[in-house]
Amino acid sequence: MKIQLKNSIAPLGALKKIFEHPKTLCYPEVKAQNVTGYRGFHINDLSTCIGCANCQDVCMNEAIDMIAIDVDKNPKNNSGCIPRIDYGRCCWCSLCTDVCPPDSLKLESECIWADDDSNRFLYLPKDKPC
Amino acid sequence: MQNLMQHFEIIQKTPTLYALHVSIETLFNTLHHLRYQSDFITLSQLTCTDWIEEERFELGYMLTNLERNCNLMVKCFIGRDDVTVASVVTLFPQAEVMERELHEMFGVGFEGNDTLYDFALEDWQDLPPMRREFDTLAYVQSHYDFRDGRDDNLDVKEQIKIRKAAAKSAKEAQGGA
Amino acid sequence: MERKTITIFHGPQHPGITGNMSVELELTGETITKARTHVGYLHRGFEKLIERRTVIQAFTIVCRICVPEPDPNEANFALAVEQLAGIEVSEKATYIRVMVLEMARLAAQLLWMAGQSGSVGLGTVGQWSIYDRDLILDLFEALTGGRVYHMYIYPGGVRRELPEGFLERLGALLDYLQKRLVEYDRLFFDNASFQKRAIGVGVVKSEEALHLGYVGQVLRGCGLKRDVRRDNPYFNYAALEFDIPTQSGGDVFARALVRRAEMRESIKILRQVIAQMPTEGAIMQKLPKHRKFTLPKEDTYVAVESARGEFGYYMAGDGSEMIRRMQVKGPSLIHGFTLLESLLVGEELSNVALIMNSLGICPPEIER
Amino acid sequence: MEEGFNAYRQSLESEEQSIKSTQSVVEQAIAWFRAHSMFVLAYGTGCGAIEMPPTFTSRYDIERLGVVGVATPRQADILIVSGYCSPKTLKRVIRSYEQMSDPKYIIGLGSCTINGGMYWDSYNTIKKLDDFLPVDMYVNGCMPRPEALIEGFVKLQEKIRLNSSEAGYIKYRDNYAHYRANQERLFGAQVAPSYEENFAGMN
Amino acid sequence: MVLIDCFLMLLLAYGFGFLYYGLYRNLSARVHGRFGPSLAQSFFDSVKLFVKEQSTTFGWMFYAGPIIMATGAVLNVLFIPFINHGDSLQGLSSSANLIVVLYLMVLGPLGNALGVGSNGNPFGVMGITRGLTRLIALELPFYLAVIGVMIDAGSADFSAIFEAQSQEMNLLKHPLLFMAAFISFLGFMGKSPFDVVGAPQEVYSGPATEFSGKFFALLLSQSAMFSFAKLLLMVNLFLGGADDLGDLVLKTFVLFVAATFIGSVYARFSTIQSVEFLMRIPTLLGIVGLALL
Repeated sequence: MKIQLKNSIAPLGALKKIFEHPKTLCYPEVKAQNVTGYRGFHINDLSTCIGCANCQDVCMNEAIDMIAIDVDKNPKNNSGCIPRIDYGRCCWCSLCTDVCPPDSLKLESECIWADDDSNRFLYLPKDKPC
Repeated sequence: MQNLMQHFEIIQKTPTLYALHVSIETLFNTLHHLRYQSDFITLSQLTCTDWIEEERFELGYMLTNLERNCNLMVKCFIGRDDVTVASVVTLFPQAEVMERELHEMFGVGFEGNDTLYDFALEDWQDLPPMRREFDTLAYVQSHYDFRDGRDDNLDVKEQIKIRKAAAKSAKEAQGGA
Repeated sequence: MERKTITIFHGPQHPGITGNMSVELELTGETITKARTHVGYLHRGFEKLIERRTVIQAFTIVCRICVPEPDPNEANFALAVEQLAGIEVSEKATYIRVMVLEMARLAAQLLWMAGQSGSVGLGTVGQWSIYDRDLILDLFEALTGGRVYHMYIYPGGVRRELPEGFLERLGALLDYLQKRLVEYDRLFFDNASFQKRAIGVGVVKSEEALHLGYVGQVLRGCGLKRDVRRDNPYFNYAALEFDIPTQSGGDVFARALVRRAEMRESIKILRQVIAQMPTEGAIMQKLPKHRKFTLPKEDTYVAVESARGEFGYYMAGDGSEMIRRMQVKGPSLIHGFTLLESLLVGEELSNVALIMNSLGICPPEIER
Repeated sequence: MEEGFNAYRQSLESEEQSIKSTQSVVEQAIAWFRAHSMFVLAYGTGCGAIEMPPTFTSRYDIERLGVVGVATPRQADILIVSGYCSPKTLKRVIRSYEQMSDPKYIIGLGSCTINGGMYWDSYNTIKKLDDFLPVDMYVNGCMPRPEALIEGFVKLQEKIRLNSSEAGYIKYRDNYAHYRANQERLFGAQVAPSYEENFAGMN
Repeated sequence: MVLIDCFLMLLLAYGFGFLYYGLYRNLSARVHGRFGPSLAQSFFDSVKLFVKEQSTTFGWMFYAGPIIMATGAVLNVLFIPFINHGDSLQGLSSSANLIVVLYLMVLGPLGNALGVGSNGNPFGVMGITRGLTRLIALELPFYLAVIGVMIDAGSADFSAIFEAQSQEMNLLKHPLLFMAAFISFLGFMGKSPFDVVGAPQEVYSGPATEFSGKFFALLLSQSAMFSFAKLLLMVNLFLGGADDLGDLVLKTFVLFVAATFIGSVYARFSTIQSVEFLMRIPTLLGIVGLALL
């Protein structure tokens, strides 16, 4: 295959890019835009959570612990437990939200978390109605 | 294909997938025949399934034809312990690495393949990991640590029972009063 | 005169290597006399993990098998489970699956372009193409909720309905990409300096290519028209119109040209999908006994065409909720060992990264 | 515990004043320079490698913050361990880390570095990275988005700027026996030779 | 007086060197479609590297390398006049000529070879071999062009070269010679397509692979100063030198931008390819240019 002379000059055409304004997302200055439906952190509507531990069962990462709560927010919650997620295990597959009978467990689009203490990553879902 | 069907007991699984069971003695000759006398000239996968209840492994040679539109599984049952199968490296050079992998993962020996050194694992001391009797969770628990702080995990069924009992006794206490 | 050889490890921590693997090279001067591939840095034992999980649990883990393009794995897994359990998938779900696969293919080709151009020091192309890949990932984010790992193609269908206005967004992106591809041609594929580097390097002989089990662009780069989408159609590729581009050179440049043409074909397929997408219809056929779904004692082999070649799964059920055995055959297994080890002999050290990128070797699918 | 995100920032702010008062101007200036020039050795140990290109290229362009990738560990300040580590990889990661010169930091990317992630029952991945190496910043996610990775860098930048005494490399130097013991337990006889010379001539 | 002059020149070279390095990063970032780091980023980097702790040692020969290189760069800056007339910013150029400068330009790579050779890293050695191979190929066309300039001026003194260009600069008088010199100048600057020495995808950072901390900072600083010296040399030889400081900035900047842009759109040649290319095209240009004199 012969290399053409034209092809040694043509790449310089790419330089017109310098006249374009960069479309970079400058993250720390400009916050990330929330995407509806993004699989981020968990939220749990405590007023409808029935503490059935379906989420715990389906999670293949064994990331979900059912822990006791002090104040009952839902009278139908027979066990008095709510899920807590270990974010050192979770893979955000959202199987737990798929099997949730009252649809109380959901994922929100917030997803950014950096921390220097590895023991803080046990996450109690925020009580947010959905 | 028709021609092959006459020679061997080939089962059609799907329109493009055929299977053939052979014994360990005829395995190499069958593959040799298929490689040189038929269209199936490519070995695209070498599989091994552990049927621990039946105490045998099932080796599967996935052959693909020249047109790449038809697959033939040549399967063969072998024993689980200290088995050596004739290597097919002379027929299919790409089998070298596949056999190396199976040797490491299942402990199947391949005679005639002298590259059966480490594939993915380094200094592995335990059982070959893909065998069914190798319990990965037990291995993990004995070799690695999980992070602490998850002891407050409760069994929901227990909790329901406890709460029911508590509610009942509370009711009784109320009724009693 | 005997020349002194030195042995070096190219990788695993090396900018010129495609992922976490290494190649042991014996060098005389800068010429390679022997090459040996080492993998295992990424071994996680997927096949073992899958044996411990039920079908729907295993579904979330398979996409991790190949990081640059997870979707062919999901498609394979879904195909295999559907074939074993005899589940029919609705037309709409099939179309969405094809769309996802083609988008993933485009994204993977753009990622490949970054690697290939980076291997010859043309960083500008990589900067551009990763940006454009990100635009595709944005669409994935809206559709599936995940950026890289989509976990979307589910046995029985797909997990979510198309969001409002998604097809329009996709159409607009395709228009944009079509314009960009011209610029990539000028800066990368037609660039004389890239051609000088790539032509005649890493030549695969076409007569042995089929027998040795090479797949994808390696085959098509040496003039053999093989593509699972045509030879063994899955989903509804049989009904879609597209060409299989081929080149006759067999070298790095030929494979690059094949990929360049494939990107255009992907765009063509996506346009057809947008036009033909059914508006009505269910997207998911519920698995029987959803969480306690069992597979019959059967086995099967399915394959899809990933952006780097045939990606096959062997799956055997045993009548329980778990999968007895699932074995993955990625395109990189043969390319990374038999092919790479033979291609590198006689090449210069500077061509290692070039050849590895052009074969598209992805270690996580070699060792799982 | 619920507000895990803010806990970090609050603890940092309270620390900031007390630390600042004890440091000289020169020390603060040096810390500032260190925070604004971070050379990264991006070791693609796992899935995380796939979100590195977008972070380093034009979409997210982390070079704005002074973060640059370098090819060799000798010149690097920050090691990104991007995801799960098999023992085979970990050996190389430790070697790379020990070749870096102080001050050096580690960013652990993804859930797998925290508690095993989805490979928690895999026989060939380690579960807690901080048993073997001191991790300065964890970035959560599977995969963490590029924004999350940048967030990790920003927080690490704050940490470096404060010249905190809890930096990982100091921990590693002081508790070397602990880390070494863990490494030996995992690798057995195959453990890499100790890199004693790294610490020779220091205190 | 000369001392102050020299000091000023070094300061200018250091400042401009880092400014241009920052500009290089910014401009190539713009070609990539992103913002890039701040202009002073390279300066931050070098300060940070200077205060890093040193962890490894390979004997004194290893450290001698960067020091020899830095000496070469400093002397180069001092022997090339910044301004084409008058007494200020002339440094030691009156007591040296073009031949000394050209000789000193080779000193750096040789010093580097000494240092890298002693650390035993195969990639470093490979990088240095590549560097020296390339250097030989680079020098042929560059010397051809320089000989042309010297013949034209009738002397190897900078003052004579400036004198000969007072009417029309060499760029216009001998465009072929300029082309030959410019292509090898790209190679001297380590720009694509001639950047085989430190190709990260092939040999890590090449010669710099084992250097860390202070010595890497020294390498960075000297390469920044050396780049500025090369720019100056090109300006003096072909653009008629600078009339004043503003002119200096303008001319070096134009050359620098041209080199940066060309570097960002071409792929890297392999060692043999770049030697072949340099031996062919620029050398031919140089010979034809000489014949036309």
